[in-house]
Amino acid sequence: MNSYRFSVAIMPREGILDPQGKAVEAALPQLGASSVHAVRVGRRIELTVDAGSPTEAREVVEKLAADFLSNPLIERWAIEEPEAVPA
Amino acid sequence: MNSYRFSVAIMPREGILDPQGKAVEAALPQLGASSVHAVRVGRRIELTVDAGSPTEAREVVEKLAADFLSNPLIERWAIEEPEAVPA
Amino acid sequence: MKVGVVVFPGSNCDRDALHGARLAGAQAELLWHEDTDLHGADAVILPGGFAYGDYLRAGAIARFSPIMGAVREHAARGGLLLGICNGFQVLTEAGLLPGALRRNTTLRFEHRWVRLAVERRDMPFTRGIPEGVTLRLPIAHGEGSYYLPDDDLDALEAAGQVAFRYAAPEGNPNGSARDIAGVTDATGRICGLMPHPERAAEAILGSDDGLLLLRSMVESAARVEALA
Amino acid sequence: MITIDPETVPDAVEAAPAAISSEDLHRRLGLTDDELAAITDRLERAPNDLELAMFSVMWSEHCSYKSSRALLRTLPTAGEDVLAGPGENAGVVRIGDGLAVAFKLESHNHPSAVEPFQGAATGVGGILRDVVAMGARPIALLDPLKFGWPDDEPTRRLVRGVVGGIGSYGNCVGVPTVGGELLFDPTYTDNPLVNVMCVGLVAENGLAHAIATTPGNLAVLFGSPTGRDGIGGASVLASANFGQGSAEMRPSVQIGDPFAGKLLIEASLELVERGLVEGLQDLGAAGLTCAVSEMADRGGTGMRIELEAVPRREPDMAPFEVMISESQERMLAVVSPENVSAVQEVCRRWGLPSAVVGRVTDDTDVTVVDNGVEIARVPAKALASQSIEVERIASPPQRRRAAPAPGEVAMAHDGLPERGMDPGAVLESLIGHANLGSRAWVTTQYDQTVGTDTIEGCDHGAAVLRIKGTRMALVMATDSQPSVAMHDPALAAALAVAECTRNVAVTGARPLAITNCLNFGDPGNSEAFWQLSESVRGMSDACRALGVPITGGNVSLYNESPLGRIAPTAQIGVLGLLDDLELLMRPQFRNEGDLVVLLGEAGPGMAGSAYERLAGAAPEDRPPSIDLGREASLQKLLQRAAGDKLLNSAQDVSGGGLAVAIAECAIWGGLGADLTLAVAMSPAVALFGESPTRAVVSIAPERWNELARLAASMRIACRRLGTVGGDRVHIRLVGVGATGAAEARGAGVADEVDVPLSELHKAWTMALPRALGVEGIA
Ligand SMILES: Nc1ncnc2c1ncn2[C@@H]1O[C@H](COP(=O)(O)OP(=O)(O)O)[C@@H](O)[C@H]1O
Ligand SMILES: [Mg+2]
Repeated sequence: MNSYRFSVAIMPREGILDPQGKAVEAALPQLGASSVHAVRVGRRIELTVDAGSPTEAREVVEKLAADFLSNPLIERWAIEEPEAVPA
Repeated sequence: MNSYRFSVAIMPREGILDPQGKAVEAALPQLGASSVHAVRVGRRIELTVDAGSPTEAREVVEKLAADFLSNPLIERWAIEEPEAVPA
Repeated sequence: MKVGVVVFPGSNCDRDALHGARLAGAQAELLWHEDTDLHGADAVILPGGFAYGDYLRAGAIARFSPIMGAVREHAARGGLLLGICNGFQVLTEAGLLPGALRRNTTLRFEHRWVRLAVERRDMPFTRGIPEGVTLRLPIAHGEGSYYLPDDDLDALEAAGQVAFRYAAPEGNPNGSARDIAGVTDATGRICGLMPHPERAAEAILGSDDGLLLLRSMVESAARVEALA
Repeated sequence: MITIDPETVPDAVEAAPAAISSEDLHRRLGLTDDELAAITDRLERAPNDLELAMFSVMWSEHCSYKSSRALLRTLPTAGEDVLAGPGENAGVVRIGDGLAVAFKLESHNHPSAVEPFQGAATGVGGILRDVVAMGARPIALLDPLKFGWPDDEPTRRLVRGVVGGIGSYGNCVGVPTVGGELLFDPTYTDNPLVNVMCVGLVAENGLAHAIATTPGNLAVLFGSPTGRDGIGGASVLASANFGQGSAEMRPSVQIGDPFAGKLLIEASLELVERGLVEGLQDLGAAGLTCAVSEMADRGGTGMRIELEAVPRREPDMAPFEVMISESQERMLAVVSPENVSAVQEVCRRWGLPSAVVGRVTDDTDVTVVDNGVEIARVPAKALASQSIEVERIASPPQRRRAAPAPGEVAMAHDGLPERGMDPGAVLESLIGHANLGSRAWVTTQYDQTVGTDTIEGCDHGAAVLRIKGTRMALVMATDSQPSVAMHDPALAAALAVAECTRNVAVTGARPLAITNCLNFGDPGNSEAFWQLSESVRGMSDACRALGVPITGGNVSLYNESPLGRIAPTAQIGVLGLLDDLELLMRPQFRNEGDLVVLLGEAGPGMAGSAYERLAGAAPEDRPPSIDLGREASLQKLLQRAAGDKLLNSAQDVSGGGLAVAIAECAIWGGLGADLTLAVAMSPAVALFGESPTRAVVSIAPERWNELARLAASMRIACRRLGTVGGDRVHIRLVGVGATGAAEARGAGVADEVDVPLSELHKAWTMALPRALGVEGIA
């Protein structure tokens, strides 16, 4: 039994209005960052799975991401490389 | 002038209470996912920068992440590979 | 005629819903989320609050709770099911009602008095609401912006499943698609809305319009009971 | 200065050097040499590091009240209906029908300055638990807030964060926020005041107490697991033990978990209702150390803590970290052995970890045991009731009156006509001022109606909650007078008590008791301490004169920023009772043709008024004075008049003066007024002066004689101003001060207010959004 760390990215679906992203964009000019655009704000979830193998662990995370962590009607999800975890 | 897409991961600092992660973790048994633990919930922000070079673009994002997108008192941030953007 | 009010650990309008159901003339009792039966309730209310903290997504966790099995069966049997605010969010997450409730476009928690246009009066929850009457009720939520893709919205409206819309003068407080404040399932026996009828069930609280809705529910349930 | 008082230096972590030498450890923990001596004296030996850490938190200003305790002893706290006063987690007063109300004001100023959202949220959580610790169910929150001028982004960030944090916690736990205060003043820049008042309902015979009386009973810790939250400056110990850099690993910012808070409230109340606990105490400042020592000290017992039994959130916590951690959402219950399993079952049902962490002993010591080894033993009273007291020196400031500039009219309490202003324009700018306009932008972010008891929420004077199953209603208000306090702290505190009780009295209710929060600067500064002691004097005098006891409160010192010390702020909170909700009197005009009547009369003194902030101060001017005897009569009069159903509306005169009070009655009622005001001194004083002991009421014309007679019998001036009606607020000024001055001036400036209601309404509505630079909230 090993432990595997994953991170799941959950973002608003394209075409769906993202008020948070809009709010960030609206603030950018005052910050002198008007070269930044197309901002989307989503969620990032890190978790550890105990499993027999990486694939087994990944399956658990995929199921969780699809059935629980995200709402398919409004969100997309993707599983990211553990390396991507910030220090 | 090119456009570069980045994603910024913003996570609660170690040692700082993460009520969201705590609540998700508490629910996992009900979902039959008790093999999952150490859940941390943060934010993921995707954005596009217009800049002359990748490094130039990255600098803009780093400044934004440090000064505006994250709260250094309770959060850490990391810039992730554009590839990591979910479809 | 008995109304069951589900209590999730983070429910905070459970006692209010109980009070409202009683004002509407029903017997009412609280149902603990760990229970697996409804103690013979003829109608069930999922009350407002923050069921399991709802930090992830309102209602996301509640749909997996033990009591929801019994709630689904109740609904499948054609029992009346009302979701108020967080209860509405739970019902959409559980797939018992169409759509999703997203963060208010104002990005704020909004507490205000709104006015609801009643789209249909031939449903168990609206039967007792007189023609031409709009309902004045309070909202209190951060995630009440109703969403459904446009085609599905057309279908929803065509099927007459839009029960309530935000109306003038206050209008749409949270950016809900097509001003939708409440919807029903295809049978009209499951209803969810963001505003709080139970908080507007006595004139001294500023309005008793909510009582019209709660009474409709109680009387409809009583009718079913009589037939059975 | 390094201190581990979270109220003073929440992020002292950074300030703490890594390596320390044990002989000055106490200083690094914020203890003076004298205090170390006093500790050694009480222990009859030198303390070890853990004991020193425990003392350092318990002897902090925040927990020990070492600078203010002597002053607080002078407060009038007796009252026949007082069931619990200062010394308990919250004051409790009897209201009849076997019911009692627990209530208290608490501050979370410094945490909010560091992290506004979380600081404010955890502040709400903390005061909620104080009320719950009395066995009461929280039913209302009020949030008096103070910020610098909101014209810069940092201050606006603070406002958004604090308001969001308060909403996030109160809304989630389902306690309505029904009132408070929002005041902008430059002295609060970088040092906002976040005071929160919580009111709870409890059966008289269902009161809980924070006490451990029976040796052999067990201490059950329940709620969130313990982490390294809020350890702040004490991290010097960590860095001492774990070496360089580790201090950085000790975050002092606490995160609120309202969901856990809600579970804790429900579990605690169930434990009390089912009589499963002997004592109940929240874990606030100084965490476990404070809870354990206070409960033992109150019961004259001791407490033995088994450290390894404490549920943890993080690995490798040092004993001192566990003992002083301020992790949120925790409570400590003292339980007889046979009830322990029942108690833990209640916690499990509410999804809360719980553990037996200790035992009540018959010695009077707090003993800490780690894996069988006793690592600390301290007399409970040395940490609690007999902690150190510090004598502070109070000295009034030298007032240097600037001589009037050559040719300047140094005429006291005046300004208006001579400055050539149009009174109507002044009224519009006052009603549209950030400090006087509608609070809707803030209050729409608070759930005001959850609980289905809110009769009056935010925005229209005092808050009113009905009590189900009775005819009674609770009436609550908060007030403070910082700008007057800059001139005269004692007067300001008295004015605040008077205004706050008057807010309650205009509804027809009877003020029952007062809570307060004393927000001041560094008590080591003799002027700051003078401000504190003067405020306590003024507050006490007013409470005695009005016959209202003080049942609790809080003291927050060291409210200073690089810009200087905050204005002295004695924050007052009043709890009132309306015996019959039917008799509730509201402020807004009700009927066309009603008579508008002014009760009481204007006195001189514009200093500290909103008008002064607008028009500038006259150098020689003073604030208005108060006659507490007359104030008491006015309040009686208002209660009597409401009780006799004489009135159709009642509104007290306060910020912005008579003109603003009238405008509010008109705006809220959607009815104008046509009035004539006899001006005795100057139009400015008559229209915009903030002298106390006045109210604007409206009555049916045929009730005039009755009201006049009643007022005369109580020696309160009672003058007809005109009638309700129309869509303008029209106030004609007549008499010496008005026309006289105008003629002398010979200018064409109107000696009347004549403004369309719609314009007043717009100004009032847009005041806050404009000041904060956000879109209007209709
Ligand atoms: N300004 C004050 N007026 C009256 N009582 C006060 C004041 N400040 C503190 N107290 C009382 O001192 C006791 C300790 O206060 P505090 O440490 O804030 O309690 P807690 O730790 O439970 O919040 C409480 O009973 C409180 O009511
Ligand atoms: Mg306490």
